Amino acid sequence: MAEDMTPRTIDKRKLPELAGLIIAAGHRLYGPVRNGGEVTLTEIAEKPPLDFAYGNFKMSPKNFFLPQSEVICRFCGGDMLKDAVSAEEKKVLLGIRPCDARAVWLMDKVFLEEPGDFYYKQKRDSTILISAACLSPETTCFCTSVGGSPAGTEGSDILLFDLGKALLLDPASPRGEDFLNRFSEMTSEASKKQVSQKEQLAQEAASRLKKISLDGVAEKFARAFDSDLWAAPSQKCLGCGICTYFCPTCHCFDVTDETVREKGRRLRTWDSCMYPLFTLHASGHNPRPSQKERVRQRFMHKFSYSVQNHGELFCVGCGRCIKNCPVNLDLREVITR
Amino acid sequence: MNGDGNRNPYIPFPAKIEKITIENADRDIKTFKLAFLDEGHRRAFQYLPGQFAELSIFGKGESPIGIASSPTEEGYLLFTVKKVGVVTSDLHNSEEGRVIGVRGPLGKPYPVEAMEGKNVVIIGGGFAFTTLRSTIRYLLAPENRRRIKNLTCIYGARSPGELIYKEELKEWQGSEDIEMYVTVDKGDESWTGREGFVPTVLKEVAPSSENAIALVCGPPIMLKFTFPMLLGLGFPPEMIVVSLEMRMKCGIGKCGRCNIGNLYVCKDGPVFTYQQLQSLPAEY
Amino acid sequence: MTNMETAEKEKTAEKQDSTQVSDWQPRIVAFLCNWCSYAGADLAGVSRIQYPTNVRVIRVPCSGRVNPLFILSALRQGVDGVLVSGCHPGDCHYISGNFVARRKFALLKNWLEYVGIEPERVQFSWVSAAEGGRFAQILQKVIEGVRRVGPIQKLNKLI
Amino acid sequence: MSANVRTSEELKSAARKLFEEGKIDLLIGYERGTLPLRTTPCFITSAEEVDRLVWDGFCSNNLAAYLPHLFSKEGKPKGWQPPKVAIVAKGCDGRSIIGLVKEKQAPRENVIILGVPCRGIVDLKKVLRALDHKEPVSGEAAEDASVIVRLDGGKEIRLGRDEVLFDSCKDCPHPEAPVCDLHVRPEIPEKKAERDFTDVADFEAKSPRERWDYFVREISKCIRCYACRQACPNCYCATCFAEQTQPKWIGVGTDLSEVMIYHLGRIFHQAGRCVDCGACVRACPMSIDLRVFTRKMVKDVKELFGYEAGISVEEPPPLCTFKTDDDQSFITEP
Repeated sequence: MAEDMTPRTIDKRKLPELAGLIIAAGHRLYGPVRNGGEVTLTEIAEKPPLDFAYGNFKMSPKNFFLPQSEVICRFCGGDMLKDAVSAEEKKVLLGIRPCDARAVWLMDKVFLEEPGDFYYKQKRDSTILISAACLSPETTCFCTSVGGSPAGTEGSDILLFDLGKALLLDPASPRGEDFLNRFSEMTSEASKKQVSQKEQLAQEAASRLKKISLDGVAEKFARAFDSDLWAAPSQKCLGCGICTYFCPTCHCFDVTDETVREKGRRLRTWDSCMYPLFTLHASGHNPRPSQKERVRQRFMHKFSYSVQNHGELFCVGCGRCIKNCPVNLDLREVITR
Repeated sequence: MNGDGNRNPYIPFPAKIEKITIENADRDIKTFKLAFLDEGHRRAFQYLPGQFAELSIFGKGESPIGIASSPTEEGYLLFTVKKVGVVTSDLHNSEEGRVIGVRGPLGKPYPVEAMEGKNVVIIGGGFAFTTLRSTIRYLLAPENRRRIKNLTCIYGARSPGELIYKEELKEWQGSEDIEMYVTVDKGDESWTGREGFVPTVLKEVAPSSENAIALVCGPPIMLKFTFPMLLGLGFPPEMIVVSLEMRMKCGIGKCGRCNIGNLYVCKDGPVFTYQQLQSLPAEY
Repeated sequence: MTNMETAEKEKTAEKQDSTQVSDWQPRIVAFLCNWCSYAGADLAGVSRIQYPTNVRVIRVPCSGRVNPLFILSALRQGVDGVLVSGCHPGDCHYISGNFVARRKFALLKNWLEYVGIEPERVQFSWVSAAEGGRFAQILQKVIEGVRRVGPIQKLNKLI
Repeated sequence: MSANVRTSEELKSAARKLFEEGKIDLLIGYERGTLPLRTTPCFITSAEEVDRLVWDGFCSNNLAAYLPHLFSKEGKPKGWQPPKVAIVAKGCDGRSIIGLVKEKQAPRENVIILGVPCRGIVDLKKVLRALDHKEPVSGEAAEDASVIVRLDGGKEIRLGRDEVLFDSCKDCPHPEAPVCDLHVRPEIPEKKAERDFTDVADFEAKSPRERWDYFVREISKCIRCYACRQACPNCYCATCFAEQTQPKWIGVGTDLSEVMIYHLGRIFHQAGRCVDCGACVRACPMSIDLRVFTRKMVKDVKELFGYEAGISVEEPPPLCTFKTDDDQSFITEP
């Protein structure tokens, strides 16, 4: 598949034009926009960014596939309206990091598995992911320890490399290949030199990442269910939802109804295993009564249950939970203990 | 969830409440008889005892409820619901004729295939008897009854008033096809039946574990004492089947809240063997 | 009910929600204490004192019972104005309920104004059981104020 | 030896002594974090572990937030006895503890307040801004609360105190806990003047439109992670109104009206409780300017009722009491 097509290249100066064509072709284009020190994935109307030298987006792109809040159906006075959900618009996400693309690939395993998740699939099918290889990883990054890499292609349709004056566009899926073909007049075939430069950049980036040893973490955690491993992290955990909301693979959600007078809707919203209400039964019984069980659940889900159910760790090493935790609860410490 | 891959699994089918029966003296358990408005929906809803559905009240939310009717009872569904939270309270305030949503069937049923040629022991406690009622109805259908051997049922509730399906209990107690033991924790003046907790009665009745399978559903405290009793009677862990409860939302293994270990109660359960439970963390 | 009928119903609901200034009438919720202001409102009625009909009265045992969330909740649900009224200070049936409430209300009043919500939206008053006429006057004033600032557009939830 | 190092050392010996004398079961303090310029809360249960303790200008968490849960009977077995806890307290933490004691969330006799002298805490977001968002690899808080950071490659940069301190620390009038069982300090910090409310007054002076627009702008950033609430020591409700279902005050979605009512309700609920410690601001991952709003509540409580939270254990909370001549100029008259 992807190997069949040689990478394409485009002069950075021509990127605005390409962006214009993408938009003209009916896609909504989202790319990196700097806002103070933060980089966010923002809709681009005309002048696209030329700079891919940021660490990573403040928030992961999971909101594009599993929005924090989305309407499942609408109703009026106790009756459901059938045609409440509109079709998705075509989107292109430009410049997300390979770790976040890998997270989408991991979420696919949950949401595309039978019975497929209607809303997720709709968004996934209409979105092209152009990842930008991560050439300057941050200190909290550890993707290579959890199965990813700064130039990994899982989940991406196209992988982009910033070669200085030019960008290299490497198709990573048939969909990506098709996409590149549609705009082939804007790009040219990459030279051998460019391809080798790409490989060198990928290697350099990978070598800058600190490796942590996670061999057998799934089995270790499975055995440690009743151990005191969870005491220290859960003691200082405040029970907020930052780690789960910032996590690109955390996908637990809530379904609730809300009404204003006659009109109502059923919403699917992000939820967090850090909250006591997450598992509270209507009877008052709670199988996870304290923060210890809740913290344990988060780690078990990512590093043990997911391995059992999907064969993969549900962590991509983006480091957002570490960076944003208000009490500096460092996931790396827990998983290597 | 059935077939059709393109169907949106989150959208409920509309169904009308045809009849509401108050089941207990406290009046907080009611049975709702539902019929789908759409014939296609009715046909698509193929289920077996032990499965559940999300009952949907628009504007209030959804609640996962075990299906109390048997697939052998055609044309309607029964759900026995205790008034606890927002959705169930609103449902309890319904009048006959109201249209609500039904999403399902969800989860795995009791292993009806595994009961073939076996003695079946059914042990239920309190209001958790609903899917066991479905099972008994199902097994008592002539075409199924001949496929199993003895059918024994022990069912208990806190008090005589709290026994549900009273008419049927009477009917079954008089039936040749099922050996029915009904017990209450504490009787009243008019109670002439058994008194005692379910596990105690189980010990007295002592059904043979030979070529037998036990289905258990009840409150946690009953389960706690019933399991050792069954093991003591010689039931192997893989022949003890239990149905569990968890807070649920999606019902299809996506929303991530009803897991016990790596298994989701909504899609891998709610029916588990005791053997499975032993290999899972006791987080339920 | 068919989908079309339901959609029609939703349209009607929308119409009721719509905030066309021409035929807009302010919707007011009044939390009235059982012992004074509610009786005052009652007296206004019995005395056939004319007062506007766009008010929905919620009787509470004491102005001290009014949780600030009641007020926020009313605004969230699209009420254009809220009046809370209790016994005059010193006349509380529960001795000091309204004194304690007064502190809460003072803070809440400032708080909502601080974030830019029109002060006319949420108002507080003291009305005794004998002040039927006064109740009607205050209500009139509240409604006029709300009419001046128009339909609620902040804090109300739209679906 | 710097004052911070000396305080850390004194803290260790005080802690060791408390454990050795059997006076405490648990000590809550700070230890070195895993990230540069960070500390992390630590829970110490024996004299052997006290060497983990540190004290410096990076101890940003308000440790009082852990107390309500430690002393709550909920989920504890029968016959459970509340633990004896020592807690490292900056001025603001100490004031939060007083609030908790007053509201019966922590029994005074079970809490040993170890007061440390605080010269202000470093705001990492400000450090990053000053470094043009280059990640520092290490750094330390200097004596005068300026900060020395080192970048990848060894370059050392000194940042001034005013550039890096949290806003809530800048002119903090309470460098020490007002109520304290044990002062851990090499020297007595100087008393500071009371803080004025010009920041709030400036906001009040804006037009309603401007105030509303700012409120909208800030609240729009909220992702409803509830970190502000969880980090706040005085937000101890067993079930927050935001999560109640019967009645359901607000929905769980991201509609601005829901998010606004969450913040309006939460901050209002802090009236007479908020000690302006800045824990909510520090915890917020979206950098919402909550302080301009929480400060309003502090100001009004002070101006209307003459009350300042976290100063005395005896003084009743302002919303549980009244004066017959409290201001009522806000009341609508016909």
